[in-house]
Amino acid sequence: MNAIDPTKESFKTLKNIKILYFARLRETLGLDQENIILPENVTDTRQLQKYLSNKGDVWENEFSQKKAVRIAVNQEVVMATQILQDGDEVAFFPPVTGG
Amino acid sequence: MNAIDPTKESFKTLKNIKILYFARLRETLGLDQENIILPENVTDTRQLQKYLSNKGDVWENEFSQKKAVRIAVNQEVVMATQILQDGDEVAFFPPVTGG
Amino acid sequence: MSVSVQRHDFDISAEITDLYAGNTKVGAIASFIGLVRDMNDGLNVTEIELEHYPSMTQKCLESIVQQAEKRWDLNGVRIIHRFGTLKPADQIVLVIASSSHRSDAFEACEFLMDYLKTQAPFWKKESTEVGERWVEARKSDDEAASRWNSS
Amino acid sequence: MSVSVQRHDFDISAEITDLYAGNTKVGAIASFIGLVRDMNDGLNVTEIELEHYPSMTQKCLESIVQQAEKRWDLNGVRIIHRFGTLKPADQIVLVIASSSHRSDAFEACEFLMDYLKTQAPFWKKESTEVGERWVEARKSDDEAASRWNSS
Repeated sequence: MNAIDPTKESFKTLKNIKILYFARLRETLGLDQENIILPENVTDTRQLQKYLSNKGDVWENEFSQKKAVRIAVNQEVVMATQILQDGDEVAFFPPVTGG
Repeated sequence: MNAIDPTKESFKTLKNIKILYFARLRETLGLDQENIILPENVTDTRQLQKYLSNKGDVWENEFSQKKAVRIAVNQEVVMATQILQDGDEVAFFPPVTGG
Repeated sequence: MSVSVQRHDFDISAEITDLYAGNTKVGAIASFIGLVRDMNDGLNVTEIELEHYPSMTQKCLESIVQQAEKRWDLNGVRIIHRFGTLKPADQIVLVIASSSHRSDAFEACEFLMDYLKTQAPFWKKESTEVGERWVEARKSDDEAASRWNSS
Repeated sequence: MSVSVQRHDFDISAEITDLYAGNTKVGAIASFIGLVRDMNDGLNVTEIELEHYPSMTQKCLESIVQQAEKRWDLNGVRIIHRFGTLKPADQIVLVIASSSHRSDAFEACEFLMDYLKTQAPFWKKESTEVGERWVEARKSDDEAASRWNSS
């Protein structure tokens, strides 16, 4: 699905994504959402987690797999690693506790 | 439990019981309840069924085991044959269909 | 515990409110409503007549509730069963079970319905396009009730 | 199918009436209400804050309903889940499943709750006597949801 737009060949690796943080993550990170341009070496959800973990401190604490974090891409939970596309909405949150 | 009242020794085998009929039985027998004195040879629910069946016609039809009939003694369903006591309330009815 | 056998209709909201009012231990309320359907065993039903055995019905339902209260951790149980003449879409029966825990409430509610269906002395007579008939007991109801013996 | 995610309260009678109104095929309505309890994991709870992920919540609940409609013969399904600030004894969630048959209604209602509990993006934060805390997910909820995979 890595569609290449021929009119923008020089930007083909630029992917804008929106990241949302919920519940405990939103509070400990002090952030509910941000828009980022993915670095070239970050192409999937697993690499994105590692990238966020590398920001250190609370980020490392939340994203270094010590804590259970669920990931949704475009409002659907992804169980396995998923390739990220330009325009994706990625959400990180703890296991749900509704109902 | 065949308690004998010493003050009424001569009536010791006389047992008055009340019989109730519900639903299909009430309709086909044309009777919703009756009080009877049990004949000496009728001492339990099975014998009572046979006794009623012997009345013939619709009685035989309902009580000769061709149709499913449930029996309650004093408002509790009895699964096995039960000895009848003076004053018992015996009910005959089809399998229940409430709810 | 609260069991009612009545001719008149009921309101589930009012019953639920009565059942848990003020009890902040209750986390889960499972309920069931049985309704008259306009079709049964291939025939259109215009009306049903529900007969019961008054002196036995109340005792029987209370005994079923006691069995549920022994098996599950319940805060409250409510059963209402109507009798008399009912029409399609009319409410027949209401069962509510409340608990601190969802699985207890669900299981107790289903158990209560299964036992009520096979033990409580009610009989339905249907008015159909081809006349009146007594509803036959269903084997599937006996099977539903019997699964609680093994679990 | 009807799914609502809302701040305001709900009335189960009104929802049930809306769901089956006029449908005389419905014979069975199973429902569940989840309430805020005043105690959780050993601490008194004075208030909870329910956060959710708006653009995902609706989609997720609709997908759960579709799964239930595939598995069981249902006439109607209704889910309401509240968010915002709630107090003990407040209603949190309502699930209703109606069917011609009792077992379909019961199973679907329980399935919907199990899936909602483990999949819908809601998070509870409790205010307790010793401060605020996020509620931890329960293993028992995962187990409850997973039993539907094998049956």
